[in-house]
Amino acid sequence: GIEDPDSPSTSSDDSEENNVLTIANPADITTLDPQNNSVITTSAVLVNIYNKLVKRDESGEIIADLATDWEPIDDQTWEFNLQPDVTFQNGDAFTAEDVKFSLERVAKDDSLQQYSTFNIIDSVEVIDDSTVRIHTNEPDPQLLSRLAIAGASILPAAYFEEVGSDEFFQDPVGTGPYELNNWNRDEQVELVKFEDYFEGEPNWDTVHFNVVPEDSTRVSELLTDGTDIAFNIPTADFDRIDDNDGTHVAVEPIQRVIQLWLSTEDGAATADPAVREAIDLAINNQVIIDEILNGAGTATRTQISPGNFGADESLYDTFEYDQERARELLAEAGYEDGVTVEISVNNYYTEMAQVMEGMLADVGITADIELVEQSQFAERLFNEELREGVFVGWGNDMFDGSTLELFRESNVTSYDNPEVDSLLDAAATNMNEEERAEQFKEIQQILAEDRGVVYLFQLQGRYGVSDRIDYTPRLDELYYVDDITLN
Amino acid sequence: MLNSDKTEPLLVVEQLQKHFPLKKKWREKHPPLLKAVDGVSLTIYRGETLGIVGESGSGKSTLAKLILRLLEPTGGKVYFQGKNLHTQTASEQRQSSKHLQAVFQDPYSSLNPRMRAKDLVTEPLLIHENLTNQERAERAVELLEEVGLGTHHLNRYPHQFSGGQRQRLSIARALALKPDLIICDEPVSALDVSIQAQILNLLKKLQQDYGMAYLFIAHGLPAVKHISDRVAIMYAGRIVELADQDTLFSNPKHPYTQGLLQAVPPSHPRDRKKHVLVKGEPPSMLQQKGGCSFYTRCPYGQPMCLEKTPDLIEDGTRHYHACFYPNDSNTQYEEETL
Amino acid sequence: MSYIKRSLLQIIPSLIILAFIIFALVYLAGDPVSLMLPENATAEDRAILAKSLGLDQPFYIQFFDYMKNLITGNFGESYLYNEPALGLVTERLGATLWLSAMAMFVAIGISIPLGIIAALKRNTLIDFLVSAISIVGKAMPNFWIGIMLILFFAVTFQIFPVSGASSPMHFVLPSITLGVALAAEMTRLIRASVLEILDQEFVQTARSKGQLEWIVISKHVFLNALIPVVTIIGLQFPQLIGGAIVVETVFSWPGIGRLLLRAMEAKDMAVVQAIVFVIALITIVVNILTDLLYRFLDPRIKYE
Amino acid sequence: MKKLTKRKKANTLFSTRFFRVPSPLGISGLIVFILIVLLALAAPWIAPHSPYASDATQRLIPPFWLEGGSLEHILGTDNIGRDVLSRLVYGSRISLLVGFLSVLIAGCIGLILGLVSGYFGGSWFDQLTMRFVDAMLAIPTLLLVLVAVIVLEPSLWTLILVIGLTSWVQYTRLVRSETLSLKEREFIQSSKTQGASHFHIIRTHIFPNVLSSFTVVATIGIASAIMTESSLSFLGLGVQPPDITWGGMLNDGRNYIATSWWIATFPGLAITITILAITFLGDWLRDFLDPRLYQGDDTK
Amino acid sequence: MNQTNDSNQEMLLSVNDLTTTFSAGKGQVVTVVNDVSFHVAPGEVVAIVGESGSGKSITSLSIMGLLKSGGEISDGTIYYKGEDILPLSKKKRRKLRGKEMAMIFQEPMSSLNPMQRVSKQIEESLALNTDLTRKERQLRAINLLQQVDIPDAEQVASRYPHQLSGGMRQRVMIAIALASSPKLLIADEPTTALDVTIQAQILALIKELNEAQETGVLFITHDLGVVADIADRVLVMYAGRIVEEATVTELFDHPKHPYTLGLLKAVPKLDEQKEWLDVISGNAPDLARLPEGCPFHPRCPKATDACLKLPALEEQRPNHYVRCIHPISEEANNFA
Ligand SMILES: Nc1ncnc2c1ncn2[C@@H]1O[C@H](COP(=O)(O)OP(=O)(O)OP(=O)(O)O)[C@@H](O)[C@H]1O
Ligand SMILES: Nc1ncnc2c1ncn2[C@@H]1O[C@H](COP(=O)(O)OP(=O)(O)OP(=O)(O)O)[C@@H](O)[C@H]1O
Ligand SMILES: [Mg+2]
Ligand SMILES: [Mg+2]
Ligand code: NI
Repeated sequence: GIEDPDSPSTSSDDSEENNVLTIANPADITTLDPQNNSVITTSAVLVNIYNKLVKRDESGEIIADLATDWEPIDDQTWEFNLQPDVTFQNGDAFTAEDVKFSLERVAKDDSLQQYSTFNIIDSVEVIDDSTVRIHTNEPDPQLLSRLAIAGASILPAAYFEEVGSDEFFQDPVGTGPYELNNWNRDEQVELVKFEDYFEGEPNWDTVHFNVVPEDSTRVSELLTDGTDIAFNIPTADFDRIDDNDGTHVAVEPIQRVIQLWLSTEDGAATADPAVREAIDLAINNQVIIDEILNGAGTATRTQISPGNFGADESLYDTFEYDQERARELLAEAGYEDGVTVEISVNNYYTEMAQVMEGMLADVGITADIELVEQSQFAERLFNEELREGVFVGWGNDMFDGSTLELFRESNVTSYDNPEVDSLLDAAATNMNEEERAEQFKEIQQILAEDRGVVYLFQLQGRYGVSDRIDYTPRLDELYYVDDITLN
Repeated sequence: MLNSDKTEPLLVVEQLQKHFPLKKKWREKHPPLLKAVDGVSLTIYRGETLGIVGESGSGKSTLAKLILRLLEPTGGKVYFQGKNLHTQTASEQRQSSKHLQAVFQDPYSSLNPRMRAKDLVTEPLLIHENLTNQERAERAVELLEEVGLGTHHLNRYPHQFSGGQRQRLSIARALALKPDLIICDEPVSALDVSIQAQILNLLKKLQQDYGMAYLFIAHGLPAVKHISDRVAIMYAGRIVELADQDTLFSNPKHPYTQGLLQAVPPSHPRDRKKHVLVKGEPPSMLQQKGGCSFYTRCPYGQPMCLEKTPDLIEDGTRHYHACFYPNDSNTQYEEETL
Repeated sequence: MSYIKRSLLQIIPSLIILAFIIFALVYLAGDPVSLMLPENATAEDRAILAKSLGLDQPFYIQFFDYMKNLITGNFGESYLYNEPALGLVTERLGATLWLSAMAMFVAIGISIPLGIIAALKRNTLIDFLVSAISIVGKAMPNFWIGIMLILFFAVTFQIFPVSGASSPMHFVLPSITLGVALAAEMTRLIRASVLEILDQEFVQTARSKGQLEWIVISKHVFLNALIPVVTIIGLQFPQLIGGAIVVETVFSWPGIGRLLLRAMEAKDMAVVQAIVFVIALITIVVNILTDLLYRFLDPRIKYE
Repeated sequence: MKKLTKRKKANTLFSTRFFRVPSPLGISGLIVFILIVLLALAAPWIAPHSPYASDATQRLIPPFWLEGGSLEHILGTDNIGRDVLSRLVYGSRISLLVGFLSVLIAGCIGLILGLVSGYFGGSWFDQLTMRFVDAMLAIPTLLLVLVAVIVLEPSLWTLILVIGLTSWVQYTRLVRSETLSLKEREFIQSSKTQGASHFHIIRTHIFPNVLSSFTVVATIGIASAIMTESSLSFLGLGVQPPDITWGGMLNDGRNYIATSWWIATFPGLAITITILAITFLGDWLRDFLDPRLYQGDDTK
Repeated sequence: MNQTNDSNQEMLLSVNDLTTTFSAGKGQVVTVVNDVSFHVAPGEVVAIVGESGSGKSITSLSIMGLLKSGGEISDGTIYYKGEDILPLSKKKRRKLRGKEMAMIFQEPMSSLNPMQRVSKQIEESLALNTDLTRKERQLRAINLLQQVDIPDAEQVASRYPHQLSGGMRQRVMIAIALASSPKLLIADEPTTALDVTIQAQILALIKELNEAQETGVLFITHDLGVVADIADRVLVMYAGRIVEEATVTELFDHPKHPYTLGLLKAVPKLDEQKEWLDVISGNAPDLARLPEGCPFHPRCPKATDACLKLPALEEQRPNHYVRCIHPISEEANNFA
């Protein structure tokens, strides 16, 4: 049942095609290979084609997917029982061999972007057709988290090896509820339902992921019923969308925390802790949330928000703001005439950064802002070509405190604290969950005190949604299309 | 007249040729040549006026440009004051250009529209002589007066002058360096009848005062006859007849000259005659395969004319013509009974 | 035929210069190696890749190799898409060309009547209005026009779809957006051209035959005035494609403009050069075509 | 004669040429343009607020005549609470700077190349220049600018340089073709016959005569540089904050067109008006520079 | 010479007090043709001479109804075959063109449509002014070309104008005019751009047309030689006004207006040799700033204060009208 690739804007008027879901995204997917991808908007689409052993539900809990149940055998070995009677979209049966093949592919092939996440897996052992054991190189408390991300997608071993990587990803095959029908680059990804999906027939006949780069155009599409979901809508349009008949705004927290990294290297003004503290105190997080984000954010003093392993909730939903104190601190540090801090900003967050700039100016800190094109931001970040301050939104797809490894010495930030390093080392292989959580909390406290990074707020995902569907955005920003239903 | 003898050669043109290669067509080995000037020889003596008449496109302007070195000749030589103009060094060229000036046809395009009259007429001085501004201003006044313009014209732009006045400016400018020869390429063709006479008189007067020679190119026979000592008739890139003014007009030898003379409209209705016509169109400069180029229009054409190109020969009285069958009696063209 | 041959010969040096400009830009863009390798690659890896790409060679040798590749149609691999760059470009070229063609139609459709009317009503209020409108049309950034058109015609009145490229209706707004600036330019041109023709005596000749005025305009004036316009179409073509880069973003049009932006963001220079080169080639072809059309239309040239 | 000298005195630049060139549009263009330039020069004294000072609590305030607006922010505030009027005033500075400097660069290159290659038409230099021009003409200017900006990193000076270095082609073409036809004019021929040097001819005869059409194209060049900058801003590659350009402002406001129209509309209007003024000014300048339209006394 | 309405009846064309103005911007109006009256009888060749800018072309365009925008007939009447044609509707005026009156222009280069073959341009005129079928028109077009002495007419018919020489183009123009067999032919300097030998051919053609078909010809030129060659009657225009009118021999024998005399004397002649040409000093006036009174007085050797009043056009000899209060006396007229 492949219908004609009609215009997305007229599709919802047509009763026969009511069973088409259209989602407008700002960018196209970059690849169909879930293991060679680190872009979340791509994963958001691919999760509908492929399954993993486990996945997360809306609240972030790990639940079964292709695995029915699992248990640790020892510190470095986990055993998984697999769903029987699962078939790939090409008709091949899903077996333990496929698991072995897929996980070992991503764990061994260092040209894949997900390699560094999975190379901790030493090998996958096929016990029988529906049982596998995963051996890791060292104790890995995060293994389940790893297996829940798109990089752990299961590919059909036999078919893949038969046709080779290039041809496979021309017309990929997974076990997911939808199969790829068509990918018109920069225009549309079209998925159609996979009738033999092991969890039952999927909801939608067809799903369109349309690429609409211009924000206002995306909103316009939503308002004219051209799309059911418009991702990343400008906060200014909240009222328009809510006021419009048949559309509403859905905002839900996502894993992204806006933060300001401040260099602690010698020579930088921000090497002085007082300056860093002054910066933190000068920023009124709530004003940015209320004004720029239209309320779609939560002030925080930590990266690890609730729902993530190791979250220190005392640092969440709070912020410090005290202009007087900030000025005092600066004066004490010898900057009564003001201080200039050079900050690189991902231009995606220009507005927020400019507001912050104004707030800093109020206490006598001149923020010299350099806007960096989104795509170059990452490159320059890794090449350490950014300024002493870095204004960045950082995500956490592992839902784990381990994301704090960012502040380990020799990582991209210049923050260097041996205490943090040793805590991170300990947490990395600590299989005792409670103890590990405590370790993370301690790190968060240290960071909040040290302010090597000034956390601002956790973002919320902003979706314009058609009233004809029932859709609740997810913490991980993925679209599990089959969970979306018609009203 | 001031210049008594007019026998000292000033400009000698020998077998001058200018062939313009045209755009080559597909599969043609050589581009077709347009022989704008095809073997012209003539001499201009000091102080005399040599008139050149010919149909449009017969190569008059090309000849002038060759002499002025605005074009490089394909062949032949031009000697000015005894020196070959086209083999001179740059400084020699500058030197001879002082003595060789020009007045062009179009009074509207021959003056830079953005220069004032005083700068226009003294530009040659700027190029050749180191004068102070004061001196140049003085010379400008003198020059304007010379051509009958007043000091109040000094600061005007060309567009503020009428056609005749512009031509006066051109003449003043040519005069600035007291040249020996002025090439006048149709200097009055674009002017109103009542103005033409003013300019012709001016040219003549200046010649009497300064004794320079003119090469006077024109369309109209009467004007050429009026101003010239000797007249050359050009047809299709060649000189077909050259003689003293009165000889040529009273006793034309070449049938083209004769036709031309008869085509000139009468000066009084009483002289109206039956229309006698040189039939046919002016020649295409391309179709010169040899033979007389006038053959197509000539009432006396003989087989001989097709085979050979007649040379310009002298008949002993400094009357040159290029025709195998010159006609002494001013024979009538076949009468068109219209 | 000789004309085509001549113009083809003439474009060769231009193409070489073009290749040089593009190559120099890419050369300046810097080392692609760091983009192509994973973050943790060693210096040795880099050197090996650089060598395999010929990047250790001096500039002129690299340029020479580059030219050799170009001649064989090899524009390199896109590291972003892992595909030959040329293929990526040709895949999307159609969408952009269609859009440009429609925009050209819009421009012609607007500018010919306006230009002629303005010329015929020279120095009247109508003439003034046409001039004013056409300058305003030129002075408005096209993304602005695009967003406004969407708000009016797609959102408020819902006459045309907002964005995308899947049906003929989808062409309307983007082609208008893209065509407006060109229309403005062409209106002025056509007006001038018609005025010039109107001043020529053959128009009076036609009138003196007792010909109807509208036939005089349509038969004698229009065709003659069209000739300079044809050449303008060729000259304006690259600017149209330049405008498409912006318009495609506003209207989510899946053309090379979008590809270009993607490729530039990612510094995928193979794709960028392929795009520049393909556009340049098309421009050259369009120019030759308009020139031929010009020759076809104008008997003065055809028979030379 | 007395009468004449008297008249002469009245013939100062202003009393004659300036007002006799009959072009109300041109004059209004000139006046608007002068106003804009004055605005740019006097920005610090005119702007009611600092153009950079943002206050998120004061964002999206509409212009004073709308509900919720106040005279404090006559044209309202933008998306991060900056005063639109002040930014508009300051924005004129960089927009004009981009326009002028890039045209200066392009114009100089174009003028020199055009004069030389036109004057020595057909020479190898001319051939080479024209092939270069052909090559440049085949690439859309915006594309070339984009690529160059990406390569060189966007900044005000890169932008000016890049627009300048990519747009000289049109000047070259224009100047060359004018030179080619001027060269055949009789006054040049006559200067040549006087033994004038190439330099003399180019300087005193050709240059002044190409200047007026050059000026027209140059004014259009200023306009299109401003447009190019705004297109680049739209693509996020324009002049970077904190520098303020109209294009950048337009871009800031593009998500607010439906909700807070004033953020984008005023800079949009500013661009449109400036370009209109410049275009009219260009037409007028051409006339102004042309002595032929200077109707002095009729000759007697 | 103001004709009564009766004489308007007999004449082919009669122009009375024609005044044509052009707006020169800013509400300024320039009078380009001023109070011009004359007539053309069937079979008559009337020449208008005068300097460039004296209003010759505008007079003829006023008659044809082809004035460009900005030009306006502000006064006067034009009778064609006894009918006042100025009040006629545009449509009726148009119908007069071609069939009744045709026009040939000065510039043979630009008076033919460069985009159309010669035959089509002749056929257009035939289609508009005759009832011939398409086939007949094609034949007739070739026939017309033969009539104007174009050799190889069939072949020339299929050429484009740029492939013809100036003389041939002018002949094509005459063929176009002939196509509608007009009763009145207006020729505006038809030979100015041509060589003398070609000029003679064209003049012969026009004369033939005039004689053979009784066509009235209004012939505009500034060349007195051409006038002497072809005209029956001559109008001398100066600064938009007629300053003298007479038959051609009368005019040449007894020029009355100092300007006419000046013109006749200023032209060099083949059959006379003199050291200096007689000149009219000064330049033609600018129509926008005409001198007071007689427009010629600043250039006139005989001017007196009386000339500050505009003289009327008076009949000073039989059928010889002059606009001058100091006409040339018989004795002074030593012009041979
Ligand atoms: N640069 C050129 N290239 C090609 N042909 C040329 C060039 N200059 C002149 N000709 C041709 O040479 C021939 C002679 O031209 P020239 O201007 O000398 O004629 P002319 O006698 O001065 O005519 P006119 O009376 O019209 O001024 C013409 O056929 C003309 O087309
Ligand atoms: N469209 C116009 N607008 C304003 N003035 C005009 C216009 N057309 C002609 N004139 C003026 O009318 C006057 C007479 O022009 P006209 O063309 O009749 O002169 P002419 O006697 O035919 O001259 P020529 O011999 O040069 O053809 C001129 O001074 C001219 O400037
Ligand atoms: Mg000539
Ligand atoms: Mg005329
Ligand atoms: Ni061919």
